[in-house]
This record gives sequence, structure tokens and C-alpha cells, in this order.
Amino acid sequence: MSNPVLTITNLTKRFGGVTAVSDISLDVMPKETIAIIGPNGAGKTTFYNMVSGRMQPTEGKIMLEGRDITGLPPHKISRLGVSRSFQINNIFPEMTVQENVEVVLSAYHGHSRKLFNIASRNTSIQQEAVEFLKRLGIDSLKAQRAEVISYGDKRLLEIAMVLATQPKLVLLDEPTAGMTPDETRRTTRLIKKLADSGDYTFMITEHDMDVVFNLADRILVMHRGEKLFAGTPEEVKNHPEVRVAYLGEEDDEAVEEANP
Amino acid sequence: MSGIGAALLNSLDIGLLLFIIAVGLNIVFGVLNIINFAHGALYMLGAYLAFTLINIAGMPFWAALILAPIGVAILAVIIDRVLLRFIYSRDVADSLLLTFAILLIINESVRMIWGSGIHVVQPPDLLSGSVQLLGSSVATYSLFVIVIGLLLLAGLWYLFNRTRVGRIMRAAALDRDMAEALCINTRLVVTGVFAFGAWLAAVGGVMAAPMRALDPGMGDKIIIESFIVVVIGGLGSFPGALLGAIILGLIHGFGGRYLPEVNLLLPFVGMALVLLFKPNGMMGKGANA
Amino acid sequence: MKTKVLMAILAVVIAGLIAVPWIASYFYVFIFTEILILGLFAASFNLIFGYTGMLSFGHAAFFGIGAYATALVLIHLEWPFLVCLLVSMGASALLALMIGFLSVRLNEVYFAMLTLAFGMMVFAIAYQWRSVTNGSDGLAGFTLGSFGLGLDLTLANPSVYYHVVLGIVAIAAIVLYLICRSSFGMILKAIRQNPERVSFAGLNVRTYRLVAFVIAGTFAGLAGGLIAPFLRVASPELLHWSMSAEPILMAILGGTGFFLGPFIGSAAFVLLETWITTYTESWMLVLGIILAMMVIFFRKGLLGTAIDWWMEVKK
Amino acid sequence: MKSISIKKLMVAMTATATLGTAGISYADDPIRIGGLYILSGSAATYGEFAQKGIDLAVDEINGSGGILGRQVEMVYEDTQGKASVAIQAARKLVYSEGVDALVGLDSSGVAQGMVPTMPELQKPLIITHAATPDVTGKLCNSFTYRISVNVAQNMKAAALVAAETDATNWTTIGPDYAFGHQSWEFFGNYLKEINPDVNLMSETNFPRFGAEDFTPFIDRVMDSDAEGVLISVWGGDLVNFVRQANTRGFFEKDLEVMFTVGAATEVLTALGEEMPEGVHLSTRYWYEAYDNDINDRFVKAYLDAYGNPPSYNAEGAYAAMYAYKQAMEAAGSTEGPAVAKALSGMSMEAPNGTVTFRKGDNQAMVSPNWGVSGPMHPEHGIRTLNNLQIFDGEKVARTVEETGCKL
Repeated sequence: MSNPVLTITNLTKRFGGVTAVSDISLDVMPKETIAIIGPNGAGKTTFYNMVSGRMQPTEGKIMLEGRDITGLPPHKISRLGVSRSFQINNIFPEMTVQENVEVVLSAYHGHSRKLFNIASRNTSIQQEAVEFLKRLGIDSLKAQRAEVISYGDKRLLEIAMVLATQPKLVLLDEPTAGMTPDETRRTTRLIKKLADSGDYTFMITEHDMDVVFNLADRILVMHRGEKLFAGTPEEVKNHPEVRVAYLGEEDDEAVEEANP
Repeated sequence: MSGIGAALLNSLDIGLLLFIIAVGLNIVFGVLNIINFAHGALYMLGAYLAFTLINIAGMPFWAALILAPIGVAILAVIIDRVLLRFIYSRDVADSLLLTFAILLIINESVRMIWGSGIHVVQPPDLLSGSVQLLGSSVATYSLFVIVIGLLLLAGLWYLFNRTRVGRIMRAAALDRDMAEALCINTRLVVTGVFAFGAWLAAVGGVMAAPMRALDPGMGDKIIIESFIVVVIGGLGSFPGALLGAIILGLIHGFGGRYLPEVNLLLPFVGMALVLLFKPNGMMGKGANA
Repeated sequence: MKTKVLMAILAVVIAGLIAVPWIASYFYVFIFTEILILGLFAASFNLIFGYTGMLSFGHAAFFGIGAYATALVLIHLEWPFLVCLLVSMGASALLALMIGFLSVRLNEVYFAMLTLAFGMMVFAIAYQWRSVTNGSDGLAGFTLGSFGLGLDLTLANPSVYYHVVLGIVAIAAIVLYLICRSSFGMILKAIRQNPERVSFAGLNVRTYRLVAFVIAGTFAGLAGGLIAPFLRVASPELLHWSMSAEPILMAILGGTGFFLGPFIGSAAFVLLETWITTYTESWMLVLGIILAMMVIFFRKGLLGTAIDWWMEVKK
Repeated sequence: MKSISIKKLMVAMTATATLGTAGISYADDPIRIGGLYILSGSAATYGEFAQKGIDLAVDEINGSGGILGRQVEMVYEDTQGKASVAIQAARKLVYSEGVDALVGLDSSGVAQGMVPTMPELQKPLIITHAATPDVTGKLCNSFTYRISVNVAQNMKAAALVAAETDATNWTTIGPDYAFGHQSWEFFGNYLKEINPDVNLMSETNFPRFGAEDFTPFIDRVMDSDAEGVLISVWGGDLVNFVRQANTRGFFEKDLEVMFTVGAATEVLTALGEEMPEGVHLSTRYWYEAYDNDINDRFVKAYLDAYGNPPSYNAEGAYAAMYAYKQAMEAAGSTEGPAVAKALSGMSMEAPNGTVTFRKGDNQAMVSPNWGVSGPMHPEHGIRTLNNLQIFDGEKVARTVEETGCKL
């Protein structure tokens, strides 16, 4: 098979005396969907923050298609092709849904440096924005102010914005957290469709095990900042340590995290 | 040599006066997340109330030192209940703007009530005159300011370290989330903290009255100084306010004496340097802003 | 329909502004000159405040440096006025680049405090560097010569000067407006609402804030270049923090969410001041009450409140 | 829809078109005179005293038939001690309030900025306080007059006083603007002329105007070799200065202390006994220095009305109103250029004797007063002045050539 999109070696993050992420190594292959699971405080979000440039690793290396991106600021990592969503909604609340995507697109296409074009008359970007909204099934909301649409729709909008940067690797941080069961099903279906289209490489954290087993090609189980196990969903399901350390607690955790 | 001694004592009395004022600003910012632009105006009100109590009502200085700050604190309660309650949940910018409006209102009210001329408050007889110290003559009143400043410092230290209320306030000042968890829900604490900040400003005002001529612009002069103190020391940090006040006192005391050509520039250079290299101040949290 | 009405209102306002020297008493020529200049100052400020979300407390530094630049050029070099304005813009752009480079890294209160410090440093330099700035007295006694471009204008005539200001402010406002509705402008609005998302879209937020800061500083410098010949003096109070507070008040008064808000705010500010001080000396008291009301109840400013009201009526 | 909004616009436009029509005056309307003083901040007492002097004069003038049979009405604007504010205030007074003439200006910096704009306004201005030599020197113009002593006159007198003392090492503490710097410059030049042996120290002190803490500057002078110090700090600053100097023991040192505007009664009233005895105090008019009917009447009326003795600022403002009365009646009109012309070279009787606006520079030939502070006045609550010296205004003035004024 081809070379990995992302190669992580010995990634470690310490805060003072506390080690949040310890010595994680991982290869992400093109077009696969990899899920990272683990109980609260397992270090998933810290791990994400390092990969996306929000935090500097204490040790270790992150390579994107053979290029060292360790410790680069978020905008550079994003430019190089890693795009992420957040656990909390991270959109432009006072803009319309369509404008939200347009901002990202004009950044991607380099229009953002133009001082004297008229943003509202850029039809190619507008069409492209609508395309992305369609892909997430929320194009009917395009003229709404982003702050008034439903919680689930906001999460989908954020995914649309993430995809609009044409990333080589998409990081989704608990894409279904806080969603109603209906929304969760809809979102899972959408991500599944996007993953199956072969256009994207996904890395997902998630609490909902149904979602994880439904989407993931491979799963990395983290526990107290360390890699507990990595393998296919089947292997994970059957792994005794994982069952004890994590799956047994699943229900409680999910409830806790859904009510932040 | 006597020059340095005098400059040092002079720095100390200005520094401790600034500390009394700035620590109030800092507590209000720390706990309520409000940059109180009207803090200088409250300081001025303290001074003017002292003027009325001493020169008009004929009370002794000591009575004014007790009563005037209480009066200002009561006004602060009103300000809090009538105006500030609308904006606690909003952006810091909104609180800056609203307190700026309050500053305008207080400044103009002072002008209307007391006139725009200069007023003078006499120090109590016990404290007028000067004594010989370190080979130079030092105003007795300056020593008094230093003593009161140190007493307040001790009192505040006790409050912050030995009492429950104080520990909550200090913790809240350093950690907003905790502030929200512990304090913001309690209206009484919010009002209390704001009034306490105003009380400190007014104590500073009464203390300053015998050293400074009173005019309606005196609050505007002190507010920028207080900002400098708070920024240098660290927004929300109690020991920081002391350090910042002493540093600014030294800049004033020595800058005016040895570098008069650039004495206006120095405090702002200090402020900018701290913000650039240690945005949270010399005693603030370690993390970057 | 809506745009047509707006265009009609705008056309009438512009026609009215052009006609001020003929339809209003002589005094209002001065008043409207001031409104236009301060309006431009406030609009430049609103690019970083209303659009990008940065509350600067040192914007007067650029306004004042513009005024000093024009005054110095008029005194020592006697260049045409248009060249003076270009020098003003250049000087303030340079200053904004320096201050901005250091300041845009900080957020919220820290940004406000750092810009306050830098603004007051510029004030202190102007105040104490007597040999160049004439200290606290400021530079006065300069006279306007030619305008430039071979135009024969008697700039000393207040009505002529008013029309020159109107023309320059109109051009500057159009340029600022175009910037606001460009893709760049859209990114600025996005930065105000969510800087993190913008940086995860691959843009260096600091660079964009810096560019906005420099543009705002440059236009503030242009406004400063216009104010010096109007006031006949360039003095340190133009650099003082209280001068930095004025565009903040004007932007809030007019409405920070609208391009024309700061201009409306400037007009309201100057006219209210003129009228109220005729009746009472307590203009600042009235201003304080108005500002408090605006912040608490009408955060969208006069223009925003008026538009909301208009929408209600239409329903 | 459209018609409604157009109607509204018409209303708005009509409102704009009727934005006041001030500036036209009629023969039976009162004569309006604009006063430009510092009415806020630490120097606001000066504006207050000037207003009192003016009010007194206006009452007297109106009580005896007014000017040209018309009553006089004052309109005041606050200059805040800032040139830009003063210039805009003057425009408002002239173009909006329709005043016929202007009086005022407390600060030299304000005067320097404002005076060059007077020809545009086409109204006469009598400066009653600001002392910079430039406005009746290189910046002079035919609309600007000054009825008060300027820095050059006062410093000539100061140099004469200083030359009588034993001090040879001189320094200064003055506000950091035109007035402070020019006072020191003129004082030094004149003193050097009289006594070439004096040493003008290079270590000078210019705290900013409105500074609250003067102690570093006080300490600096006390630690230096200075034997004499010229202090041109004034207003609220002077009150702060003297009180802080007292606590440092400044006046107990063997220093010749000269306050160039120390005998301003505004300051003496605020300080009371805190102003030390035995220091040289100057004023541009001392209320007990002149023995004439006008002064007797003025001082009595002022004391009766306000309870404290008049300051030089009050006297200057009071006299300026009579100057306008005389000039307007001589011109037979209130037209700006005509009144300005009548003022040129005009002589008048004022509380401080006969005052003449010199033709070449429009500076009034008035006398600086110097004295040494003495015991408290039994009734007025201020220090008295001993060894009073009244310098001849003409003799201490620069020649017209020296002023650089070309009229």
C-alpha cells in the first residue's frame, strides 16, 4: 500500500509533573478512518491539540506525508492539510451558514488577501460553499444565521467548514457529542458516506461505541495518556484488557460527557 | 546620599498610596472581570467627601478617614445594583465602556457639587510638619501614609490568607472558572467585592487629600497610574499590586529626580515591557495570555 | 426597494453635506468639518474594533502623529497640502506597523492595556521633546499653502477647506467601505467572532489583525492630517488617551456593526456637544448618561437601533 | 412607501437649513462679549476670579447706561487650558454666539496657538492673563491686545530683584510649557546683563503642568548648589508645590526663593498661612499697591461682593471691560476692525493707574509688582506683601524693535 498520510512517533505531552500523553506512535494510512477511544482524561483531546498545532508536544514527532510538522502553529498545519473540528461548536455565530463556509473557502483559495474584491459577489466561492453544505445535507439552511440553527446542524456546519479546506487528514473531535439519537444516526450516516467516497482520511474520537464500530477501520485505545491497544474493531471488541479498562465503563462516561 | 534616602522615602509613600488604590482595582478585576474605569473617580469622591467632612462639617481627619470611604462604598452598592448588574455577563469591553460612562458622570457631578476650583484639606495637627530621618527632612504625613499603607497591607494579607472570604476572593481572582463556580452566582458577593474595591479607592482618596490639591481632574490622573500598577504587577494578583505600586513609586521618585527629561515616558515603557514579555504581570499566572 | 431607499437617503445626505456652507450658518461649516474628520477617525477605529474585535486604547497615537506630521511639513518644508496628507499617512502607517507588530499578539484587556501604554508613550515623547514638537504647547502658527495637483484652492477659507475635507473623507470612506466588504473584510469579521476557527482554516490571525491595525492607523493618520490645519495647532492632547476614547464613544454611539455607524456617532457627538454646552456646562454628565444607556440598552448604537425600529414598523 | 420617506427627508432638510442664524446683531440688542478662560481643572480658580472681575465691571457698566447705550452681556467658554479647545471655542463664540469682542486666555500655550487665528475672526481680543511675550511680539497682529504684564516685563523686574540678593547660582522650577521655559530664558538673559558673574545652572526643573508630585524636583533643588531659585509654577500646581515644599523644609534652607506669580490672591487664599514668610512674590497687580480712586472703588466693591481681595487676573479682566467700553465709544461702533483700531495706542484709567496699549505691539504698559511675603493680613486671610516695588511698566518692557512685532 502507499505511504502513510500521518506518522506519529513517541508523542508525549507533560504539564508540569502530569503526563497527559505518553509515548504514542501511530501511522495513519490514506483513506482510512481511524478512531481514538478512551475514557475521560485519557489524553485524546491533548493528542488532537498536538496534531492540529494547538499545543506544542513535549517530545516526539509528527510527520505529514513525510514532512515534519511538529510544533507548527495551527494555521500552518491547517494549510498543509490537517483540519479539525472541536468538541464545542466552533463556528462564526453572526454570519449565515453559507458565509461560514465561504470564509474557509476564501482562506483556502487565497482570496482572503484581497482588499478590494466584493466578497458577496464571488459566485464561484458561493457555489462551492453550497456544494459543501449539500454534502452535509444542510444546504436548505444556507441563509440562516449560524447561531440560530440547531445544535446538530451546527456540528454538521463545522464539519462542512473542516472539509472545505480540502484536507489530507480530517480530525473530528467527538462529532456526535451532545446530539439527539436521531441526529447521531444522521451524522454517522453522513460521515460513513464521506469516508466511503474515498476522498478523505478521518481520525475520530468518540464516546458512542456504536458510532465508533460503525465508522472505524482501525481503533486506537488510549488509557491514562498511553496507548493501550490498537487494532481492528473486531480485535478491540475482543480484547480483554480493553473490555475491563474501558468498555465496561462506557455508559457512565457517555452520560457524563454528554452533559458538560 | 541624603538625596537617595529622600527619594526612596518619597517613592515609598507614593508607592503605598498607589497600592491602596490599585489593589481595589485589581480585586474588582480579578473577581468580577471588570476593568473599573471609574475607580479613579471613586478615589476622587473619597477625597472630596473628606474635604466636606473636615472643612465644612468640622470633623476631625480621623472621622473622615472612617466615614468618607463608607459613603463611597454605599454609592458603589448603588452603582452596582442600578448599572453594573446589566453587564456582568458581557464582554470586558462593555464593562470598560460602562465604567467610563460612570467616570464621566461622577467627574461632572463633583464639578457641579464642589465647583471646579482647587480645594485643600489640612493634615491633622499631629501629622503636620516634618521630622529628620536619614539625614533629610521627611514630612510626618508621608510617614503616616507609609504606616497606614503597611497596616492595610497587613490587613489585606490577613484577609486573603487567613479568612474564608478572602481566600475565596483570591482564588477567584486567579481562576475565573472557579470565580464562576463560587462567586458569580451570589449577587451579594459581587456587590460586596465591588463595594470593597470602591472602599479601598476612597481610603486612598482620603489619604491623598492632605497631600494633594483637590480638583475634579484628580481621578483621571490616578486611574492611568493604577492601570500601570496593576498591569506591571499582574492583573488580578494581590502581591502583584504591591510590587507594581512600589515599582511605579520608584519610577516616580527617582525618574523625576534623576531623569526628568523622560520621566513621563518611563512608566509606560515599564508597562509595555511587562505586557510584552510577561503579559500576566510580574506576579501573575505563568501562562501566556 | 430597500437598497433604493438607502441610496436615496445617502444621496440626499451627501447633497446636504455639499450644501452646508450655503444652507447653514457659518458656524456649522466648522462643526461639519469637525464631524467629518472625527467621523473618519472613528471609522478607521471601527475597522479594528467593530470589524476585527480589537479594543485599542491607543488609536489617538496615529491621529496625533498624522496631525504632527502635517504641521511639521507645513512649518519646515511648506509642501502642498496633499503631500502633507501623504506624509501623515506614511508616518502613521509606520507607527502602526511598529505598535501593531508588538500588540496584536495579545488579546482583549491585555491588548487594550498595551495599546494604551504605547499611545501614552507617543504622548510622552511629544510632550517632552520640546526641540521638535514644541512640548506641551504644540506646534502652531503654520499656514496652508497650495493644495497640490495644480488645483487653485484658497484653503484658508473655511468653506473651501470644508469641501476639501468632505472630498477627502468621502474618498477615504469609500476605500474603507470597499475593504470592509472584501474577502479580507469578511475574514476580519470572522476573526472577531471566532479567531481560533480562522486560524484552523489556515490563516495567520496575527497577520490579519496586524494588516487591519495598520490600515486603521493609516486612515487615522489621514484624519489627523486633516485636523491640524482645522485646529491650527498640533498639540499633545491629540495623542492623549482621552482622545483615544473619543472614537470608541463615537463608534458605540453610532453603532459598531455598521459601516456608517461611526460617522453617525461623530455627528451625534459633535452636535450634541455643541447644543448641550449652549444650555449647560455639564455636557460630560449628559454624555455619561447617554453612553451608559447605549451600553446597557442600545448596544447596537443609534443606527442599529434605528434599523431595528424600522424593521419593526415595517412588520 | 416612498412618498412617506421623501416627506420625512424634506422635513429633515428644512431642519438642517434653519440651523441657527446667529451673527446678526441689532442696535438695541445687548453687546455680547466672549470670555475664554480655564473653567475646569487645576487652574480653574483663575477663570473663576476673572469671571468675578468681569461680572463686577459689567454690572457697573450696565448700571451706568452700558456701552453706546446698549447693555453688555457676557458669554463664557472653557478653554480647558488647551489651544485646540480655545480656538474652537472662539469660533463658536464669534460665529454661533455672535460676540462682538473677546477677552481672556490664561495660558501662554493657548495664547500662542490662538493669536495667529485672530485676523480670521475679525474680532478684537484683549488678553488678560497669558504672559508669553510672543503674542505681542513675533506673533502679534492688529486684533490682539494685552492688558496684563508679560513675561519679558516681569522677568526684567525679577532680574532687578534678583540682582539685589547675594545669590549667584540660580536655577528654576517651572511648568513644562512655554511659560515656564520663557520665564527662565528671559530671567537668565536679563540677570546676566545686569550681573555677568551670576551662574545660570544647567540643571533646571520643568515638571509637567498639572503634575501632582513636585517632591522629586524640590529635592533636586535642595541637593544642588543653587542659592537662588526662580519658580514660575502657578495655579493649583503652585498650591501643591508650596505645601510639598513646606513638608520638605525647602523654605528653611538658605535659598533666595522667587515666585514669579506667587502673589496671585487665588493661590494666597488657598494657601493661607502655608505660604511661608520671607519669600519674593510677584504679581501683575497687587491690590494694596495703588492709591487711586478707581483702585479704591474696585477693591472695595470686589471685597464686598466676594469676600476676598481681587487678584491680578480679576483686575485685568475688570479693566479689559472698561477698555472695550472706551474703545467702542471712541469707534462709535462694535465692528471688530474699528474697535481693534481704537484700542491701538489708547490710554485708559484702570485700578493700576494709567494704562496705554503701545502702538507698535499692542502690549499695555503696566507695572509688575514684587514684594516679600509678610505676616498674615488680619482680615483678608492671606499673606501681606512687604518691601513692595512697583516697576515702571514702560521701563521694564522690551522696545518695539526687540519684540519682533511688525504692525
